Amino acid sequence: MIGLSHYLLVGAALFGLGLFGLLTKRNLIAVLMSIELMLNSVNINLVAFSRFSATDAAAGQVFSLFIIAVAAAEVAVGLALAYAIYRGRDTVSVDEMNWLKW
Amino acid sequence: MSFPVLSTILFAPIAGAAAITFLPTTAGSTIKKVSAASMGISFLLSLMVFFGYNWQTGGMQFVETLTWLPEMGASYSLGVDGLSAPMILLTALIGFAGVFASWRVDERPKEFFILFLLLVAGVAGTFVARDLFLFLLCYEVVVIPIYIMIILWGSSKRVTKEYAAMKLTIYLLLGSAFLLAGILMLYLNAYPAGARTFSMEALAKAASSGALSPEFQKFAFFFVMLGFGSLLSMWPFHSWSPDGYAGAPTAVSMVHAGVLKKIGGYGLIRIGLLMLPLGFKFWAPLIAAFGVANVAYAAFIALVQKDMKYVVGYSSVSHMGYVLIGIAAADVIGINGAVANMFAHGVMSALFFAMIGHIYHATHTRHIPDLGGLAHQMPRATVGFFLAGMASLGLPGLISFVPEFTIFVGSFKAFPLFAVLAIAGIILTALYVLRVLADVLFGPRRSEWDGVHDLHGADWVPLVVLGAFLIGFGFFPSLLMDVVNSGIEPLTPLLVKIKTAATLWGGL
Amino acid sequence: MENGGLMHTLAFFLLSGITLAAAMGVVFKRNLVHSAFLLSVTFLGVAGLYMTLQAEFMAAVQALVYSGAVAVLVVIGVMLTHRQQMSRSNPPNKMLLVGALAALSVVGAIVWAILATPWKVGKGSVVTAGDIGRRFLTDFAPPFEAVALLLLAALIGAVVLFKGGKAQS
Amino acid sequence: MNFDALMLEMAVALLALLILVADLLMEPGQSRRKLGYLAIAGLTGLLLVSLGRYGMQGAFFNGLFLQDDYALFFKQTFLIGAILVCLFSLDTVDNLPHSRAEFYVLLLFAVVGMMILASANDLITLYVGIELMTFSFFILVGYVLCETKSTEAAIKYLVLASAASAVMLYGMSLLFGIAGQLSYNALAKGLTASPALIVGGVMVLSGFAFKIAAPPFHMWAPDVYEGAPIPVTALLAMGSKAAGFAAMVRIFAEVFPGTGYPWPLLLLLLSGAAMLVGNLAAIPQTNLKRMLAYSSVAQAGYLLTGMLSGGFAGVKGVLFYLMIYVFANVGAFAVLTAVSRHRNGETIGDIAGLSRKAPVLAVVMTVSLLSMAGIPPLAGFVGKFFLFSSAIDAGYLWIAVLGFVLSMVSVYYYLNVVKSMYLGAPADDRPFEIAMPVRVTAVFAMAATLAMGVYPGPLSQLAETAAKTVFK
Amino acid sequence: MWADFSLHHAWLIPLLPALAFAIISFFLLRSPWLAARLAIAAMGTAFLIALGVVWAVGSKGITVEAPFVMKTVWFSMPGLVASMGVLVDPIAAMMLFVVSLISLLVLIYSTGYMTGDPGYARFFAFMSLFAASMLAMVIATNFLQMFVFWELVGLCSYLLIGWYFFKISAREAAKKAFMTTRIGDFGILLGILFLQIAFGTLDFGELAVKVPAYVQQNGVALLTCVALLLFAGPIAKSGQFPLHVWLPDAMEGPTPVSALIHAATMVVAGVYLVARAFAIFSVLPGAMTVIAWLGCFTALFAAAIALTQREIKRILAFSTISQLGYMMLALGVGSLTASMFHLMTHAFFKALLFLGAGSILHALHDKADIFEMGGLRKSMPATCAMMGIAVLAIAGIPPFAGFFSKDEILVAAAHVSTPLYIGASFTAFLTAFYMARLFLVAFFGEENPHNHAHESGLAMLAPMGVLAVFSIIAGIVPFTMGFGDWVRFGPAHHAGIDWGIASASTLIALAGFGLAWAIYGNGARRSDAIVKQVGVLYSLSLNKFYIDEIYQWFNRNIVTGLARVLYWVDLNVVDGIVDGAAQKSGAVGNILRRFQTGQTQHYAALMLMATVMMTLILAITAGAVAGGGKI
Repeated sequence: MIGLSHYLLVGAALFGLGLFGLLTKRNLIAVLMSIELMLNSVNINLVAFSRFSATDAAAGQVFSLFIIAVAAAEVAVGLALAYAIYRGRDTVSVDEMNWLKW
Repeated sequence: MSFPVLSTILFAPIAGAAAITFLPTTAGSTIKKVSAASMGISFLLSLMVFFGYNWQTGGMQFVETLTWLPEMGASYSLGVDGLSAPMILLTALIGFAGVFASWRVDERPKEFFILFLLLVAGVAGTFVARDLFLFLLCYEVVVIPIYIMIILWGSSKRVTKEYAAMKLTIYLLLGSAFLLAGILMLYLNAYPAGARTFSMEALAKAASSGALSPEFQKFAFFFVMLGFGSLLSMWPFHSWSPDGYAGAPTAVSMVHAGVLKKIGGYGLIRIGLLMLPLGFKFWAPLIAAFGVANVAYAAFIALVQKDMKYVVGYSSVSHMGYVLIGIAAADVIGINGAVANMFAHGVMSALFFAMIGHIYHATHTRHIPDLGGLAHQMPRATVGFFLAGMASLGLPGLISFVPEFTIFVGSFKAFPLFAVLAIAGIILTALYVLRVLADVLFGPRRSEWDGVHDLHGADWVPLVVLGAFLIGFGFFPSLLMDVVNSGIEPLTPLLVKIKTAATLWGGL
Repeated sequence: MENGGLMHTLAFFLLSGITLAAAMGVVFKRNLVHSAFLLSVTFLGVAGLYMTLQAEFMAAVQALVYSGAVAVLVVIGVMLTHRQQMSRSNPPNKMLLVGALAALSVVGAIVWAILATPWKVGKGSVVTAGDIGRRFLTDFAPPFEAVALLLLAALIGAVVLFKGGKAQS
Repeated sequence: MNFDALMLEMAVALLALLILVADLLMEPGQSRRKLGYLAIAGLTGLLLVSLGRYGMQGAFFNGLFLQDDYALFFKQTFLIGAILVCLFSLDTVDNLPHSRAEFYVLLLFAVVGMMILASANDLITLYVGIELMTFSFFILVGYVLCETKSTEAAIKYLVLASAASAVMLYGMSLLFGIAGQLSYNALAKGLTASPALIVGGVMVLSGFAFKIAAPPFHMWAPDVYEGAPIPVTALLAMGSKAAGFAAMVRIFAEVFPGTGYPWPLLLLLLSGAAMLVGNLAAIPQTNLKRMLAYSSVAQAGYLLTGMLSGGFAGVKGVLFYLMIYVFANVGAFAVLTAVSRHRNGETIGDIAGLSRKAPVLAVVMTVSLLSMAGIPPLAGFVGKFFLFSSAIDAGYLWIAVLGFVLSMVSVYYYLNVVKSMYLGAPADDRPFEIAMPVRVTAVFAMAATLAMGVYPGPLSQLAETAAKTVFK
Repeated sequence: MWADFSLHHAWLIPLLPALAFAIISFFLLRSPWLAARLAIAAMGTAFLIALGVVWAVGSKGITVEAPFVMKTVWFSMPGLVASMGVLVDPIAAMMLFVVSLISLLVLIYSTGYMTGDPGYARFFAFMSLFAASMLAMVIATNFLQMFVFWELVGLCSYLLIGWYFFKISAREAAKKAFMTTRIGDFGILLGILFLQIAFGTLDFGELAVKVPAYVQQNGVALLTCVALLLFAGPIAKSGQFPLHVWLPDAMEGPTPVSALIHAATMVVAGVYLVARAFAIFSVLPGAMTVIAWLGCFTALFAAAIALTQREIKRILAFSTISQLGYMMLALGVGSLTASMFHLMTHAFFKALLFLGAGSILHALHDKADIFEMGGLRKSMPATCAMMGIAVLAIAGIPPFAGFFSKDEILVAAAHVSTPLYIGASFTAFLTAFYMARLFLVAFFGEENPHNHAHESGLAMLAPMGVLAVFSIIAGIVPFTMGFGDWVRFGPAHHAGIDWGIASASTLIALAGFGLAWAIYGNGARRSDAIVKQVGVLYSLSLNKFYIDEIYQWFNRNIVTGLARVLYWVDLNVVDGIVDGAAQKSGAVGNILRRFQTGQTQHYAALMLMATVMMTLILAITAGAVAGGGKI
C-alpha cells in the first residue's frame, strides 16, 4: 500500500538529482533545469503531506501553486540573464563566470 | 552651582572647534586665537573649580544632571570630587599649553585645531563624568582625532608615522574592547534588569551591598585591568606608548602623555577599586609587579635611546610604574601619592614635550648625538628643559617629589620588596635624565646651531604656565595633596575591609 | 483513481519510475536539447503522481504551466544561446565528486528525517479546486497580490534585460 | 477581509505602477529625474503617514498577516533606506544607457517585498515576500548590461538564491509535514521534536543565513556587492539584510523556542563565524564595495548576537542597530557614488586625497565607517552596546568579548580608508563637482548618525516598544 | 633683644639668600654689579641674624637635649604628616655661624675672582641658592625636611660644578657628582621610609625618645641596618670611601665654589646629619664601629692618594676627604664635641687653603700643577703668608686651630681603641707631609720663568685675611670658653689638654714637615725622582687606586649593556608579539580571501556542506541534551 513515505522518498530522490545537477553542470541553462527539479520535489512533498497528514490540506496545495508560479518567473529571468551573459561573453558556462573573486 | 561650570569647561573647546569650522583655512592666526580663547575659558574655569573646591567637606561638587537614556539608566551627570578635580585642572592646563605649543603649525591649521580641541574636550569629559556611559563615550571618542593628527602632522623617525598611529589606535581600542566587556558585566550584574544604572556612586554601592560575588569581581576586574592597563602603558602592554609619542606632533604627545594616560590610573581607582574592590585586591600584587617592571624596564631602555622623544616616551612609561605601585598598595597614603603623581607627571611630561617640540622645530632633529651645547644658543629653552628634567628626577622643591615620597611610604607597607626595587628606580631615572640634559644642553658650542631662535612670543606660555605649577605645587604641596586627600580619605573603610581579602599570590 | 488497491500501487511505481528516469536523463545527458525534452517528461510524470494523490487541480496546473510554458521557455533558451555542436553542449564540470558527495549527504539527511520521524498520518483529505480558490482570495490574499507583482517584475525584468542587450549590441 | 493592513504595501505598489505608466508618457530621450523625485516624494509621504500608525495592533487574514509595531518599525527602516538610496542615486540612474524608469519600479517592488516579509506570519507569505524582493534584486543587480561583471553578479545571485530558496522550501515542506499548518503560532504548537524538525529547521535557518549573508552562506555577498551598481549594493546591504532579520527574528521568537532544540547554539556559531570572517577577510581588500560587503557580513554577526538572548532587549538591539546601519551605509555609499562618478573606480586609490578635494564628503565617509566600527560618539557604539549587553545578560559572555575585539580590529581597515582620504595625494586635479542630492543625503546621513550617537533616546524607546510586541 | 628677634625669626636666615636668588634670576641677570651687591647684602643680614641666634643660644642656655623648635605642617594625610620648621640648638647655632660666615666671605671673594665671566650674575644667583638650601638644611626639624634641602644642595653643587659647561670634563664631573650623591640619597630614602613606617614620625625630637625605647625591647639588629642605610647618604655626600670619586672631579668648578661647597659647607652635611641624629646612632654600637673604622680608613686612604697628586686643587680635595674621615672617626668613637669642633676649625682653614689656591690660579691663569709654580713667595707674599698659617693649622701645630680639634679627636679615639688612634696619628703625619710638600714646592725653590705671578686684589685678600684670623683663634678661643659643655651629647666632659697625646701629635706633625723639607726643601725637580723609587705604590696612589676606572667599567658594561639587552627585548619580543599578531590576522584575512574563488558552484557546495554540518551539530547536541533544556 503506497503511503506518505513513498512519495517523500521519490521527492527526496528528485531533490538529490536536482542538487547534483546544480553542482556539477557547467551549462547555466542545465543549472536552471536542475533548480526546477528541486522545486518540483518540494511540490511533491507538499501535495503528499496535504493528502496524508495535513490538518489544513488546502494550504499545502496553495503553497505549491505559489511555488509553481515563482518557478515560472524564475526560469524567465534566468533565461534573460543567460542570454545577456551569452551576448556579453559568448559563453554560458558557469565555470568561466569568475571575474568577481577574492 | 546655578552656572553649569563643568559643562562650560567641556563645551568651550567644542564651541571653539565649531567656530573654527566656519573660518577660512587661510586665516591661520585667527584660528589660533579662537582656539586659544576657548581653551583659555576652560582653563580659567577649571582653575576656579580646583581652587573653589571645598576640600573640607569633600564629596561630589559642582554637580549637574540631565536625563539622557532613562531606560538604560544612563544620565548626563557631571561632578567633581577630590579625585577628579586635579585631573580636570590638568586637562585644561595641558590643553591650554598645548594650543600655544602648536602656535607654529601652519600646514592645514584649521583641521589641526578642530581635532585638537575635540581631543581635549573628550579627555575632559572622562574626568568630569559621574556616569559610566558618558565616561565610556568620552574615553573612546579621543582615539580617532589622535589617529588623524598623527598621520597628518606626525613625524616618522624610527618607525613611519602611519605605523605608529595605527599601532597606537588599535592597541588602545583593543584595550578598550576588553574594558567595555568588563564594564558591561559589571553594569548587568550590579542591579536586576529593571533597576540598572550607570551612575558611578550607585555602582560603587552595589559592590559593597554584596550584589557582586568575589569570583565575579575577580573575573570582571581582569578585563577592566586589561583595558586601563594598556592605556596606562602597564608593562606588557606598553609597546604602543614610545612609538606613539615619537610619531605624534608636540601638542598631541603633550595631551596624550600628560592626560590621556591618567585616564587609565583614574579608571583603575574610580572603576577598579571602588566598584570591584575584591577583584582589585586579588589582582593588586600582579599590578604592583608590573609596576616595578614598568619602572626598571623602561628606565633602562630610556638610557640607550638616541631620540629625545623616545627618552621621554619611555620615561613616561617608567613613571607610570610608580603610579601603578601606589594604586596597587591599596592604602590611603599610596593612592593619595598615586593620584598626585599622575598630576605631577602630567605637568612634567607636558613641559618636556613642549620643550622638545620647540627644539625640534628650531633644529629639525631630535637625534641626541647631533645635538649638544644648546644652552649657548637657547638659554630660555634650556631653563624649561632643565626644569622638566629635574621634575622628572623627583627633585624636592618641584612638583613630583612629594607624590613620589608618598607612594613609597604607602607601598612600602603593602609590598616591601617591590617598593625597594621601585625606589632603586630613582637612580636609573637620574641616570637617563642627566644623560639627556648633559648631551643636549651642555657641552661645547656647536656652530651649526648658531642661527637657532630661542623661545619667543607664544612659546613662552607653556613654559610659564606649566613651570608655575611645577614650582608652585612643589613648594606648597598641600594645595594639591589636600584636595586629593579629600577624595581618597572616604575610601578608608573600604580599604580596611579589603585589606584581608585574598590576593593572587599573597602579599610579597 | 481511488486510493486503495493494486491499480494505485502500479500507477505510483510506473509514474515515479518515469519521473526519476527522466530526471536522471536531464542531469546526465550531454546533449542539452535532450535534457530539455526529458525535463518536460519529468514534469508530466510529476503531474501523474499528483493524480495518484487525488490532486486533480494540481496535476492540471502542473501539466499546463510546467511542461507547457517552462519546458518551452527552456528550449527557446537553449536555441538562443547555443550555435556550436549540440552533442557537447551540456558537459559536467570538474566538481563531480564533490557535487555527488554534497548531494548524497543532503539526501541522506533527508531520508534519515523521513524514515525516523513518526509522521502522524491522519485519515487524509481531498482538496477540491473550490477550496483552493476560496483560500486564495481570503486567507492568502496578500501573497496572491504579491505573486502578481512578482510576475510583473519578472516580466519587466526579462524585457529590460533583453531590450538592454539589443540597444547595446 | 480588511485591506487597511495592506495599505502601505499597496501604496508602494501603486506608486511603482504610476511611475511605470508615467515613463510611457515621456519621450524616450527625456531625463527620468522627475520620476526619481516622484518616487522619493511618494515614499516620504508614506513614511510620514506610517509614523502615525504606531500602536495599531491587529492580525488580519485570520492571523496570516500581522500589523504590529515591530513590522511597522521595519517598514519605516525600508522606506528610509529606499528614499535615501533613490536620493543619492538620481544621477547614477540618469546615466544608465537604457530603461531608466524601470529601475525605480523594480526598486519599489523590492521595497514591497521587504514590507510583506516584515508582516508575514505564515510560511507562504514569508516565501512570497522573500521571492518578490529577491527577484527585483536579480534584475537590479544585473542592470548595467554594458558591463558583464554586473550580469555575472546577477547570475551568481540568481543561482545561489534559487538554490537557497529551494533548500528553504524543502525545510518548510517538512515543517508543514510535522505541524500540518503553515501559520507561525500553529507551527509553534504543532512542531514536535523529531529528526524531520531538525532537518527542516536547519534548512529554513540556512535559507535565512543566506539572506543575511552569515558565513558559510556569505560567499555570494562580496561578488554580488562588487558587481552590482552602487545604489543596488546599498539597498542589498541595508534592505535585504534587514528584511532577512525581520522574518528570522519573528520565527526564532515564536516558532522555534518551544521545540526544545538548542537553536541559539547554531546562532552563536553563525554569529562568531560572521564576525571572524567578515572582519578578517576585509583587511586585505582594496575595492571599497567589496570591503563594505565583508563589513556587512561582520555586521550580520553583531546582529545575530542580539537574537541569542531571546528577550526583548536583544531584539531592541537588533532593531536599533539595523536603523543606524541604514544611515551609516547610506553615508558611505553616497560618498562612494560621488567618487565613482568622478573617478569611475571604487578602490582605495580612487578615494585618495578626498579630504583635500571634498572635505565634507571625507568627514561623512569617516563618520559612517567609524559608526560601523562602533566608535563613540557615533550611533554604532550605542547599537553595539545594546546588542552585546543583551548577549552578556543571557550568559553568552565570550561572544560579546569577541564582538568587541573584532569590531576594534575592523577599525584597522576602516582607518586605512581614512588614511588614504586624509593622507593620500589626489590622483588628478580635476575639480570635484558633487551633485546636490548626493551632498544632501551624505550630510543628512552623517547628521543622523551623530545625532543618534549622542542622543539615542527617542530611537531606542521606539525600538523598545517595537521589540516588546514580539516578546511580551 | 636682637637675640630674641633672631631666634624667633631664624627661618629668615635661609629665606634671605633664597629671595636674593629669586630676584637675581628673574630681574638682575643682565646687571651683574647689582646682583653681586644684592647677594652679599642678603648674606650679610643672614650672618647677623645667625650671630643673634648664637648669642641667644648662649644666653638662653638652649642645650642639645632641649632645642628651640618651631614647626608648621607642610602637607598632611591620615598616617603621614610632614612638617617644616626651625630647630635651633648649639650644634645648629655653630653650623649657622660657620656656614653663613664662610658663604659671606666666599661671595665677597667671588666678586674679585669671577670678574669677566659672562654668567657673573647667574653665578651669584646659584651661590645664594646654595647658601639658602644649606642653611635651611641646618635648621631642619625632621628627616624629610633635611632630605629635601639635602637634595637641593646636591642640585646646586651640580649646577656649580658644571659651571663651565662648555668643557666636557666639567659637564661629566657635574653628572658624576649628582649620580653618586643620588646613590647615597637612595640609602637615606630607604632609611627614612623605615623610620616613618616603624615609628610613624620623622621628627628628630620624637625619634630621639622612641628609638632608644624601641632598641631596649627588640634589640639592635633592624635599627642597625636602618642606621647604616641612613649613613649611606653621608658616605656619598661627604665623600667617604666607596663613594668619594666625585669630590676630586668636582674641582672642575670655579675655585670659590670648591672653597665654599666642596670644602667648608656641603661636604660636612653628612657629618651634620649623623650629628643631628646622634641619639639614634649612639644607641647602636654596631653602627658606631662601622662609622669609626670607615672614617679612619677613608682618612688614611685619601691622605695616601694626596701624597702624589700634582694639581693643587686635587691635593686639597683629597685632604678634605681625609679630614672628613677624621670627623666621621670622631663621631664613630662617640665624641660629638670633637667632631663638631674639628668641623668648625676645618671649615675655616680649608676654605682659606682653597681661596689661596684660587688666588694662585687666578694669578697664573689656571695653571694648576704645583711643580710648574715654585718661588711664589716673592711675587705673592700675602697669599704665601696666609697659606702658611692654614698649612700650620691643618697640620695641627699649636697654637693654631687644627691642633686643638685634632687633639680632641685623638684623645677620644685613644679612649676607644688604640689601632684607631695609631691610624689617626699616621694620617696626621701624612697630612703634615703633603701640606708641607705643597707649600714648599709652590712657594719656595726658584721662580718658574714662564708665569709672571702678581698679588691678587683686595677683594680676594680681605676674606682670606679674615679666614686666616679665624684659623688662628678658632681653636684656642672655643677651647678655652668651654666649647665642650656647649656643643656636647650626654654629660659635658671638661677634658683639659691631655699633654701626652698633644705632645705626640705635635712631634708627628713636625716630623712630617721635616721629611717634606728633606725631600722638597731645595731643588723641587730632583725630589720627584726620589719619590718614584717607591715604585708601584706611587703609581697606585697617583691613579687614585683605579677606583674611577672600576666604576666607569661597571657603568659602561653592566648598566648600558643591560639597557641594550632590554631594548633588544622590547623591540623584538614585546613588539614582536604585537606586530606578529597583526601580521597573523592579516595573513588569515588573505587565506579567507582565497576561499572566495569566484566559482558559483563552489559556493553552493560549501553552503550545502554547512547545512549538513549544522544538522549533525543539532542532532548530536539534541541527542546529548536528550531533547530538552536550553544551551
